[in-house]
Amino acid sequence: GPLGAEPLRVGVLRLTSSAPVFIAVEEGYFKEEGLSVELRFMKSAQPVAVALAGRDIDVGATGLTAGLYNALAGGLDARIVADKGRVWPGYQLVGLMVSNEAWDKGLRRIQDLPGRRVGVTQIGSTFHYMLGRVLQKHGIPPSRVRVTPLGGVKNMMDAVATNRIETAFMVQPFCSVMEARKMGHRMFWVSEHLSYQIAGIFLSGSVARQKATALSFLRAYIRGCRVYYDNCLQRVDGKEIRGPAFDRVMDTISKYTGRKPDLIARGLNYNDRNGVLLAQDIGTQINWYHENGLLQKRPDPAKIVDTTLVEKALSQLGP
Amino acid sequence: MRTVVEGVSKAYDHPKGPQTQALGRVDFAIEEGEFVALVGPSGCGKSTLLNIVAGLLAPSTGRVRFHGASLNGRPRTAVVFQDLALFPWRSVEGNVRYGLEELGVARRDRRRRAREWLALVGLEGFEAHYPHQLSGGMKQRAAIARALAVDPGLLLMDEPFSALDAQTRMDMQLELSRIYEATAKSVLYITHYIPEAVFLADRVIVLTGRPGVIREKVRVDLPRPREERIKVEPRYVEYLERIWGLVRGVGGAAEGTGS
Amino acid sequence: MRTVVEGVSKAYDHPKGPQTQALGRVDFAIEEGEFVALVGPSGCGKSTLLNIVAGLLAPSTGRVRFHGASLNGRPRTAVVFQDLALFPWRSVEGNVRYGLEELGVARRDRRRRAREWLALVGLEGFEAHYPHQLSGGMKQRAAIARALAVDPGLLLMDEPFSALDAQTRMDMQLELSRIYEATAKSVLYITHYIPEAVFLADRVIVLTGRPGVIREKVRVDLPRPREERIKVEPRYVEYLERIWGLVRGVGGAAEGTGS
Amino acid sequence: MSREGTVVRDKAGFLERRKDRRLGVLTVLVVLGLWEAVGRSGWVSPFFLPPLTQVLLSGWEITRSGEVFSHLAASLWRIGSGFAVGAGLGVLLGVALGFSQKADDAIHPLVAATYPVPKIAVLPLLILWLGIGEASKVAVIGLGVFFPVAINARAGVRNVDPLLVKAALSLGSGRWGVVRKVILPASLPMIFAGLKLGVGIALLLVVTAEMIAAESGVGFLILSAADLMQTTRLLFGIMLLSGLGLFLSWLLGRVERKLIPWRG
Amino acid sequence: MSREGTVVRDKAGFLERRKDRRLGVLTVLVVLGLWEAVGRSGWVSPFFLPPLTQVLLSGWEITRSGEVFSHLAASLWRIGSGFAVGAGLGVLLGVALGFSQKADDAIHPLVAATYPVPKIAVLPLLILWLGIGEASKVAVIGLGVFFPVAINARAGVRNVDPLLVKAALSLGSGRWGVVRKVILPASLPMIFAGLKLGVGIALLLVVTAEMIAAESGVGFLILSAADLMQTTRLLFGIMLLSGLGLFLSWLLGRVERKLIPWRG
Ligand SMILES: Nc1ncnc2c1ncn2[C@@H]1O[C@H](COP(=O)(O)OP(=O)(O)OP(=O)(O)O)[C@@H](O)[C@H]1O
Ligand SMILES: Nc1ncnc2c1ncn2[C@@H]1O[C@H](COP(=O)(O)OP(=O)(O)OP(=O)(O)O)[C@@H](O)[C@H]1O
Ligand SMILES: [Mg+2]
Ligand SMILES: [Mg+2]
Repeated sequence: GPLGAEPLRVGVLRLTSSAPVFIAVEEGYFKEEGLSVELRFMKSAQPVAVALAGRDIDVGATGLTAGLYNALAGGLDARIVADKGRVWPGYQLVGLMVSNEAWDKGLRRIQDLPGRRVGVTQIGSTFHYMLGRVLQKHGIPPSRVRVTPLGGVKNMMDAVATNRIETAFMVQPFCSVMEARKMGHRMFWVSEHLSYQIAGIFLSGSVARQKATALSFLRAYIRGCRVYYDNCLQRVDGKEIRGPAFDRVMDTISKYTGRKPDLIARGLNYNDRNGVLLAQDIGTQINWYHENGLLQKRPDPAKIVDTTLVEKALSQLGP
Repeated sequence: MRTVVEGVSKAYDHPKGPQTQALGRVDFAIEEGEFVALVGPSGCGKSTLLNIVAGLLAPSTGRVRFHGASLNGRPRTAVVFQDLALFPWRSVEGNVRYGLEELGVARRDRRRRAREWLALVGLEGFEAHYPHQLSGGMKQRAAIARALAVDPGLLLMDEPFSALDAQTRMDMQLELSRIYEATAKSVLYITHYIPEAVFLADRVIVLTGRPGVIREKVRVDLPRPREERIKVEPRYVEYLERIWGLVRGVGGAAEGTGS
Repeated sequence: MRTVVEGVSKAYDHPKGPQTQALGRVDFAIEEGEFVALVGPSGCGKSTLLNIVAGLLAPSTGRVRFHGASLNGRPRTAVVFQDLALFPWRSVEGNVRYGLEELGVARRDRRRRAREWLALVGLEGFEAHYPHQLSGGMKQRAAIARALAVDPGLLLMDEPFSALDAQTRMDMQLELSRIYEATAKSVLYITHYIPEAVFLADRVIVLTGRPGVIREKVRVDLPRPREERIKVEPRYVEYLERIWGLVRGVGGAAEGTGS
Repeated sequence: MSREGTVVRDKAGFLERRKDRRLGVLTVLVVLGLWEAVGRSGWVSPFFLPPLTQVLLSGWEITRSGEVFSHLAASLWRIGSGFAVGAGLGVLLGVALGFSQKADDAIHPLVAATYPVPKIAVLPLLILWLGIGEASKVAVIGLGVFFPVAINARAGVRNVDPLLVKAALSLGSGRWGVVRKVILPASLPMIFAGLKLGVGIALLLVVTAEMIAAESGVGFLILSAADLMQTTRLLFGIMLLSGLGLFLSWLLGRVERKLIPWRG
Repeated sequence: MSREGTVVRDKAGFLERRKDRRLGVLTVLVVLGLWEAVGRSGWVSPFFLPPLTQVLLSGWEITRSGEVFSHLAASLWRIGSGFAVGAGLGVLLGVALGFSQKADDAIHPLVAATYPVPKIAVLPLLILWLGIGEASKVAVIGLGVFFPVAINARAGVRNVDPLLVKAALSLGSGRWGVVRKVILPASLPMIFAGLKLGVGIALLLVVTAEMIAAESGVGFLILSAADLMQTTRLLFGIMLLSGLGLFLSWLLGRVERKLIPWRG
């Protein structure tokens, strides 16, 4: 069980979007709450859910994929409680890259996409969702674009750069890297079209029910979010304002992700300052996945989302 | 130990085509301490019969029984196979040691006994060789040493000297004779060389062509110990001629007349 | 075709321990159409020599040369191996056909010729059997048919009749003799059975014990065609005794006196 | 001892093999039954191990809709071509390495070094060379099949009795005749063991191959079900793959018995 | 024909094997040289194929920092234990199936059916049963090694000359003695081919195993390098894996030569 002397096991990916968790560990916020937290690093969203179901972890922090919703609909006992990263206007996290060849042949606008292939990591991944929503906004039926799973971001970059696929999604900083090295062209940033709760924190059912533990965890987590936001995400007139602890935060992220600080700084993703979840977006996601046949059963958002814990934690923390 | 072969026959199945009736019905006994030689034309079922007696092949009809006191610390039968069947992954000495290991002989004794038997068959100096490094006759002698080493109640030998030159063959005959007389074990001995059958055996069983049945059992009343000079005795020559006649009477080479 | 063996010797390496000097230096020739028999004690290097002549083993010293007209449509040599070396995945007929295939004989002829040779060695009815379904003597006869079928310039036979019963052996000797006389091919024939050497050969080469060197070459002046009754002629018996003496003079069975 | 004496029993009887198919069917049924029981027992979450019947039900749905057949066809094509290429080249190289010590000296270290390279890591390179379409998928499967077949063929050839090679040489075979008529048949049992391993690997790798740019196939079915955490579909996909495996190894077994008639 | 006649040449000389290590080193060097050349030529972007020297340089960095050794140690432990378990059970089952037709009838269909189940798909189940720690990783590797070893051992046993079994029986061996003293040595060449395949599979699977929740290991190195788009590190990881493969197959080769001294 997660209570008492036993550590709270947190399944997390080595990504920049997990920065609040890393900060809370490094700055000792969990300790101050009397929590001993053990990070379990996973390679993708799927094993996080598996580990949660197998009671190998108590908290998951990863992307909100169709797989997770399927697991929740299939009886995985967990609650999505907090934000862990959004696609947000003004912040450039994910872009659609076009291969040089396709670009030269005139593939430059979203309206040109029908009939072309778009590389994503996996079926039902967040990339798949973003593509679907962007197309939806432009009134293009999803069936007219060939969604092509490529397994991983490295494959996606390789495929675009070698003209093996017309387009594929890419994350920062590699969108910029590819442009700089003339390995492809960017068609758009997803955040130009979409506000999207891409990742979340979810608690196993038993932790969620042990309110005290859950609140301790969230308080520490929110403090991490605030440090991250205040030092890295502040903007004035669209210009970055770096906080005093910026370098320290970069070092922390670098320590956990293995990426060089200057690369991290080029691809900082947006997290809510208070860890608040875009609750209604969860419903939108579930609907879209369901409509597109990626969710067999529709989980009840009311049962899988719990925003009250964060609200309570916030009221305890103060502004 | 007495061995009784009762109504044994064998037919081999052949996937395409008819069965091969290898051996007709044969009945005979090998008395305790008796040396029985089996002669008969190629393909008449001698090896088949020997395998059945060794318990390595199920007869189509009949059965084989052993009677007599239990054999302490030695196996009921040991076989010198026509195809030798030496273990290619064991040295010559390792092959001879095999049966001793299975009998639970102490490690040191195994080595000593294996070397003794190898010396007896003229293979000293080749203990560490592997079978593929031996000449045909040497392989055969290694296989003989392997069977003799376990000191069985009944020794089954399938043309054991066929690959030996005349001189070595005579030496080995004398050696086998000496061992037999010293240990009084029973022997069933297949040979296609009639002088050898007469020289060694107490009784010679002559089989007909395929399917082999017993044409005649000839008791060889020659004094023991058998020595080389026996071969010039008139009685010996008489036996030779009699058995020659019986074998010839069988008819064409591989063509059995049945029975 | 004339075959010349010049200063050939062979030593085998042994990873642990000293080399085995299998064969000393030997020099001899097999004239066109000559039948040469090779006798000598077990392990004296007969098979080694035969393999060298067949081009299947490199000699340590010396060389083998062939002289004479090219052989149209037939191979220089064919071998009956002491260990037979039948292909287990081919039926008896398939084994005999092998060499004919390699010679490019037409498919229909291959079948006919294979069956003819199998009939000659008394294996009709067993064409479709696989080697493991044959008796020891039958395997040997299949191997003989396989070598004869290719009609080689020089036939190399390593104790080809050792697994045959006396009657079949005599029949096969006569058959071989007949074939030899009809086709006038050269033959190098290893046997440990001296009467057979004398009966078949134009010349008998007697080797000493290991390492084998030539003790004597004996020309056998008996009339051809050789028939069974030759065996009672006094000259035949004289040859027998002379060669017996030469072989015995070698000393102990496997112990070479060197040279 | 009794008057009856001891009757000799056939100690080597077990060497004679009489196949009994019913036993195998029985074990498979028992395993499937256990699965159903565990799935229904509630010991494990149905999210991980839904009962067999539920899996079959979800399978029936996509079978009825015909979807399954397009997946099967796509995968079979990839497996078939990959297997053919990989096994063909594997036998060729394996025999060459087994036969020629020179070739072996030169190439075997390379084979041993490249064999453990994870196929997933090679895919990007293959895509670079062969494009994102079928060719790179077939190539990945071919690569996977290639190694076990080559390694087994090499071992098989090295294991051939040299005496049989000598017999063939003495009967006039050239090197090529020896390879074709002695070495190949003699190493067939080992090559077939390699092919059986290759079939399994091909089926495994179809999942890897269809990780990239596949829009159909059993591997695609399995992967997308795994990504979507649709356990019933996932298990149905695995059952399909197993079924394919059983079918292909049965097929190989038949071919083997045809080609190796000399052992009982 | 000339007066000299035709000198007989040794047709079977190629059967004698004389190993020449230098050739293998040469080929590997040539391949590495080609890699460097292609990497420097600019034909392909260094993002896919950075030149060898660059890869070695990045390797040298993590070697100097000692990081590599912790990765190697972690992977070696997983490979070692997985291999030991899988190979041990594989030999046991393979020999049992090869020996007893009954056992084979009962179990072989199951083996053929479970073999093609993709290991990636089994991982979630293993995690559920064994937890997310080392046990599930070792189990996946063990499973992967198990199959080639079992299949080859089975084929090896079925291939044993029945005459040798008869010889052993006639010399007083029981079933167990036959297995230990005849069937095992006679099928060793085939079992070793299976073990060699197993080594390769273990190395492949360590990447799969370290796909979930690993914090060290060569597979982790490769996968995280791919995530981070660090091609040089990725390739260095693959080279490490290859090196491990070479080392382990060299080791197996030595053991094999120790255990199979009867072939030259
Ligand atoms: N492959 C080999 N490796 C090592 N030694 C060998 C090899 N083959 C034969 N020998 C040795 O060479 C010697 C001669 O062997 P070879 O087979 O030529 O004898 P042989 O005259 O044919 O004897 P036999 O009449 O018993 O068949 C023997 O001492 C044998 O141990
Ligand atoms: N495994 C088998 N399968 C089918 N037929 C067989 C098998 N073994 C032997 N035979 C047949 O049985 C008959 C007798 O064979 P067996 O080996 O007993 O003869 P043999 O008397 O020992 O002959 P030889 O003196 O030639 O060794 C032969 O016709 C042979 O073809
Ligand atoms: Mg016999
Ligand atoms: Mg010899």
